[in-house]
Amino acid sequence: MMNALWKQGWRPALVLILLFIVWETSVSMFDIPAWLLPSPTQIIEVGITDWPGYSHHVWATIQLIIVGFLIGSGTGIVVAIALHLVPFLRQATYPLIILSQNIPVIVLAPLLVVWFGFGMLPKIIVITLVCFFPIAIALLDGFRQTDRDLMHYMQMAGATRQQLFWKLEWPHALPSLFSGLKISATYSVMGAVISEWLGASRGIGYYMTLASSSYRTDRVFVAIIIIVALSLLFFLLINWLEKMTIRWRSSGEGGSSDAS
Amino acid sequence: MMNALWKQGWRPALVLILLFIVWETSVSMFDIPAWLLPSPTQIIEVGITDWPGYSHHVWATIQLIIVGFLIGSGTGIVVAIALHLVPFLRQATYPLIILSQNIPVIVLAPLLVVWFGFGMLPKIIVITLVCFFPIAIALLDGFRQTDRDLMHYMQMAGATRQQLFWKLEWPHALPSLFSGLKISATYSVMGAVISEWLGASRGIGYYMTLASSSYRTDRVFVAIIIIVALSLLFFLLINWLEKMTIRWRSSGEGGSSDAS
Amino acid sequence: MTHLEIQNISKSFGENEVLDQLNFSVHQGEFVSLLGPSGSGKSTLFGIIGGMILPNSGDVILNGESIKGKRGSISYTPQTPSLLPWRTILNNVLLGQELTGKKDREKALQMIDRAGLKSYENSYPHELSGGMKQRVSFIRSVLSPQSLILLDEPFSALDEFTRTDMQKWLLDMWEQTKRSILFVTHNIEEAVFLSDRVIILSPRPASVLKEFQVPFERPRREELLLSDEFLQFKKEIYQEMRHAQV
Amino acid sequence: MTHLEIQNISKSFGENEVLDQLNFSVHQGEFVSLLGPSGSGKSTLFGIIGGMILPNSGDVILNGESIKGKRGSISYTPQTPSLLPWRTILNNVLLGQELTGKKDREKALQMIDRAGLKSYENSYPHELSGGMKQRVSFIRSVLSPQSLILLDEPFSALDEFTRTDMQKWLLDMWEQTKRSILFVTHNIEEAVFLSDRVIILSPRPASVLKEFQVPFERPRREELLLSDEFLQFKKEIYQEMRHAQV
Amino acid sequence: GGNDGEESQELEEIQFVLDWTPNTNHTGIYVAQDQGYFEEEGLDVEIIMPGEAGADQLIASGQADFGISYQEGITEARVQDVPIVSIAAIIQHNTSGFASPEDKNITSPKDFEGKKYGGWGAPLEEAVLSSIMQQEDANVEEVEIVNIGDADFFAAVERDVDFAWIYYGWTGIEAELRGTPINMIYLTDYSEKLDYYTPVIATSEDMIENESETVQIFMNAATKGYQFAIDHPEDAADILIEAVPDLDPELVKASQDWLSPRYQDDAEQWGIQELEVWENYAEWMLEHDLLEDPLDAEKAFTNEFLPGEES
Ligand SMILES: Nc1ncnc2c1ncn2[C@@H]1O[C@H](COP(=O)(O)OP(=O)(O)OP(=O)(O)O)[C@@H](O)[C@H]1O
Ligand SMILES: Nc1ncnc2c1ncn2[C@@H]1O[C@H](COP(=O)(O)OP(=O)(O)OP(=O)(O)O)[C@@H](O)[C@H]1O
Ligand SMILES: O=C([O-])O
Ligand SMILES: [Mg+2]
Ligand SMILES: [Mg+2]
Repeated sequence: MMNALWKQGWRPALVLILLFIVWETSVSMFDIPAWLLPSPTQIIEVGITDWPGYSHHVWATIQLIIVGFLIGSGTGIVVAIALHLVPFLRQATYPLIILSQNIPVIVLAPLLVVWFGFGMLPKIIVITLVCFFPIAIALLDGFRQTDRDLMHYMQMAGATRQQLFWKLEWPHALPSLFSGLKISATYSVMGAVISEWLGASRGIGYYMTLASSSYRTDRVFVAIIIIVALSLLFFLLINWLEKMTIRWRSSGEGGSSDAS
Repeated sequence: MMNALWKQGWRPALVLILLFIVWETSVSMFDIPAWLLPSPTQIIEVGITDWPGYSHHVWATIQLIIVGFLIGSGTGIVVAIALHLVPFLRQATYPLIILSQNIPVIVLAPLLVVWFGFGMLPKIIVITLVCFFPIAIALLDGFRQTDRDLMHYMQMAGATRQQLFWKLEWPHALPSLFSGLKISATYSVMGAVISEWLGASRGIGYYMTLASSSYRTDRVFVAIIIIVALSLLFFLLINWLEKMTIRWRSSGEGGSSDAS
Repeated sequence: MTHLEIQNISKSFGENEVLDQLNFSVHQGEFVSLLGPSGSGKSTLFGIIGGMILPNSGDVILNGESIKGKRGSISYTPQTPSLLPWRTILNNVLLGQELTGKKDREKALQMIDRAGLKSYENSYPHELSGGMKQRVSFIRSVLSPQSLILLDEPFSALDEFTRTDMQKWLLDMWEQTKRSILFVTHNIEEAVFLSDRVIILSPRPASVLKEFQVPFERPRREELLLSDEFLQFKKEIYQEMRHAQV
Repeated sequence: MTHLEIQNISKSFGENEVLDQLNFSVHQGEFVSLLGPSGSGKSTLFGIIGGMILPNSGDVILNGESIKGKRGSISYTPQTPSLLPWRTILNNVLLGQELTGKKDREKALQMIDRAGLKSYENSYPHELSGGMKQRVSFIRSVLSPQSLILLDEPFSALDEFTRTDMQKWLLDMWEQTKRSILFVTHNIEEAVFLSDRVIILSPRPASVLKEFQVPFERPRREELLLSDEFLQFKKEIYQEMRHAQV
Repeated sequence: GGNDGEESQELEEIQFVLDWTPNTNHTGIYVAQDQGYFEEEGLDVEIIMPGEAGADQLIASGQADFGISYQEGITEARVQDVPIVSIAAIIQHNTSGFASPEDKNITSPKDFEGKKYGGWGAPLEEAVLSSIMQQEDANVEEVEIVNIGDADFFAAVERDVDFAWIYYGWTGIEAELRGTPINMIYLTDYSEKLDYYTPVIATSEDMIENESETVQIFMNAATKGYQFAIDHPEDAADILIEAVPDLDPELVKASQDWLSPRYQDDAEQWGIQELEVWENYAEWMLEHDLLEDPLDAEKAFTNEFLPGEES
């Protein structure tokens, strides 16, 4: 496991390190002031010394991400299934789904606050809105692409609508589901940060806003790095889950084309 | 064509009309003040009378959307192809791609403006950032799912890497590409609106911000309705393009299962 | 007693007339083979019986009731194996039972063994050869509980010995359970060896060209294949089909 | 002159030993058939010759050069038709030429016609019957320019008449162009009727059990099938294979 | 106006960033543009709404030449080495304060106790509340502070928030227009140190050092603009409405009417800033742990570009 991580990880690590080096040297070469763009070493230093000051923000955001992503992807899956199984629903509510992706947060914010107050709920709603869409679209398209021959067999063999779905369409759409989950996992982190604009007193988004309003660019960058790290971690987790779930495919690809 | 549009369109239209009716009646029933949530009739009225005042904003945003979406989806496609064809690149730059999705606009905005000024460029960059990701992820997953048997045949028959790609993997991934394009088309509209926060003097996002800051909630909703209508239109366009492109599948599905 | 009755079925895909006033029946517990040129409409007919494809006219009667457009009344081996790629062989074999019956792992494992696929229970379809997949698909339909089995060229990818072995096994099972079988094959010998009756279809648009009652005693032994009566009977069918195709 | 040489090829998938020290060759312009039980490793061998699968040991020599792991040297009819679902029949047939040669629409259309698929040029694969798809896949490989053709059970889904017709056509083409052919079939009659030489493989792990030089004159006529020598020769091969499998 | 094309080509291009959306704080700039004051000075000024970009960094980095900022911001920014300088106070006295719907009965800082304050989560807010509540021996611990993020005043008080921090000249006027009367508690009524300059016109140290001539002529025109707005509130409002037609005209007019007399207020000249005000506020911030280091107040602002002042 550790070994596999290393094998997969050294290349991106290398690229990141290279990126940091370029960044560091250009900051010192072009004499960019820290308030505009701090250097990586400065950021890391602040990140380490300030850790006790912001760690609780990180945990708060992680909680929000997890809850929001679970609810958001759950919603996406349920919506996709419902729309797939009930064609009338699909045709009728497609516009509403697109609509949901186009209500700007500045407009939604006051309404959400008036309706749901300043607690967790409006934040979860924002993350859900951000997360469910890529999953729903990808999953719906996955359902639609179910293999013709397999469908034919299942129907001939008397599969009920439900069996057809659970035994054929659902497993067949799993790769598409994971494709959507990967997009959403990444967005859920951003969604959590944005949702913290809806009034939060904790969380990395809150920390970042404060840092930004007091011109602590170095702290802003600490926040960004944490956000990016969280997304990466989350993405990798989904990737790993995909590998665990869709074993029949990944194991097969090695076997059938083992010539270079 | 008109007929087909009607056949597809009456259900969503019905749902939208129902939604408007519910909205209208609840606004008047619960006596919701117009500054919090105006009624549809109010919005439509303002939308019609103010049209000369904001039409140029709409055109400006449409331009931005089109240019941004083209560049953004182009980037997504190129990135996916490059990462697919060059495995080293894929492994090395995945984190950078996720990173690109997690730089909050409030942080990016000043940097973009500092680097690129107040023109078109930083706006296009924002839309591109928003658009390319779903396309790249969906397309990459599409490439990976290429049919095993077909791959085997093509390789046996001596297809070069390029032929394998253009004659097999690319057409095979087209449904996935369209799945990504649909997600991105929707986001590109939102991306354009957000990008107008980067210092604009035209555009529907600009119009909405002004309306919001002078507490003209009715105009804010006019803006939202325009944004949603644009997204819908754009989504339908992609859907139609998909139908035109992937004829072999859609035409087939009717034929192979013509029992109810 | 009549189990299945095909009544005046016609079907065309667009301009392409495939089935033209097709009429025949299968009795309870009967083994009937269909012979017909490639592209004549055999698989289409199976699709109609299975309720997947609606005919343009005519009706399909099972046990006295119309099953036109109704699914789930038959057990089916499709022409291409159609295994679910994410299921192991064992779980693929159990699929038919999952859909319309009760799972019987023991019996499934026995059958996998009998078909020469021992040690492949936990393999995935892409790890099997063409003939092995076909056998898996065959077992799946034999395990399904329906009393009418449709087999669409189930042994076409097998070598002669495996094929003969599978034929014998099929006959054994059929004699024990007395389910009705409708069998599509391109192999005249196989049709005659297995069936009570052989139905010859004309080229497209297909209608019934001729029916042959197979006169040989059961149980049938391999020796029959070399007997003169058998060869003579085969030849008769061959001539009939050749006549139609030229 | 030796065209293709299989030298000591061994291959296993994990624990599963499939090919064991396989050795044989195909001469320039020779027609060689491979007969072997289902699952013995014939398709795997084709994969190795085509450069798709690397053997654990041994080498593949084409025209004196090793083509182990090298692709594009052969023209191929896979066991499953493997047509691109988004291409029409005509464009599927042209695919082989697109990959390694020059497109010849005229010839492609002629061949589609000759295979009994006239009026299907612009259909999509899912609109074709099983046997029709197989013929399309066959035409595709015959149109490809390579001088060695690998055919993996190309006629298994065809009725006897269409099959005989395709066989004759294949022989005609082969006699005109003198490309080398390696042909996998489960039909002993077909193997003997078509080939210069028949190679019998043992059950898994496969090695060459025996080679038969086919003694019949060319061009071969359908009458040959009914001759005593032919039946005798068939029987010999049959016995040899039966022996190995029991 | 009336310059022909040739002359306008020689105009110096200037970029001016607002703080957020255009409003009556910015009227003088729009007037100067509309009335040709900038052009007379040889300037071609582009007014930019920065959106999320935030004006201060843009000004400090030279991406924009001038812009709108605040004393609070500049104080914190300068302590973080951001080289930005205030060159004119747009409004002499702080017009912000804590507003609440009249029916909440919040008329003095004492009434804050037991109520819910809706803010944006900055430590500054608690300090300010604490400062003015101390005057009446009230305890800030008794106030529940919630972060309402992007929600506006009207939406926030519709829910469970009791009071929030607003600029009377815009949000307060809007409340008047809506006929929803509010109680207003101005910061200046309870603490002198909190009578800071908000908003101000700012530029970068670099501009002052290297392009003082441009700064001077810019300020000449801007001063004329604000003077016009002081003298002719209605005309000035019309100019703003014409320049930004998407604003609500009614609100602009009422706001302009309220604000025009307050630009200069009791000062001897529009725009003037006093060292004491800068020192007081920075001190106050330092006392409340809101600043990491003391501010060098003399460098944070200058009056030298106001017309009539000796340069
Ligand atoms: N979905 C479809 N759309 C259009 N035409 C179809 C479709 N399915 C089958 N056909 C046509 O119907 C005819 C009969 O096809 P069918 O598959 O029933 O033949 P078959 O007798 O099973 O042949 P084979 O022995 O080759 O499998 C063919 O001409 C085929 O092109
Ligand atoms: N990708 C793979 N992974 C694991 N095992 C495989 C794979 N491909 C083939 N095999 C195994 O190799 C053996 C030979 O398979 P192959 O397809 O070559 O047989 P074949 O001779 O072509 O049989 P058939 O006549 O049934 O087509 C089988 O036991 C099969 O399970
Ligand atoms: O709303 C934003 O995407 O920042
Ligand atoms: Mg068929
Ligand atoms: Mg094989």
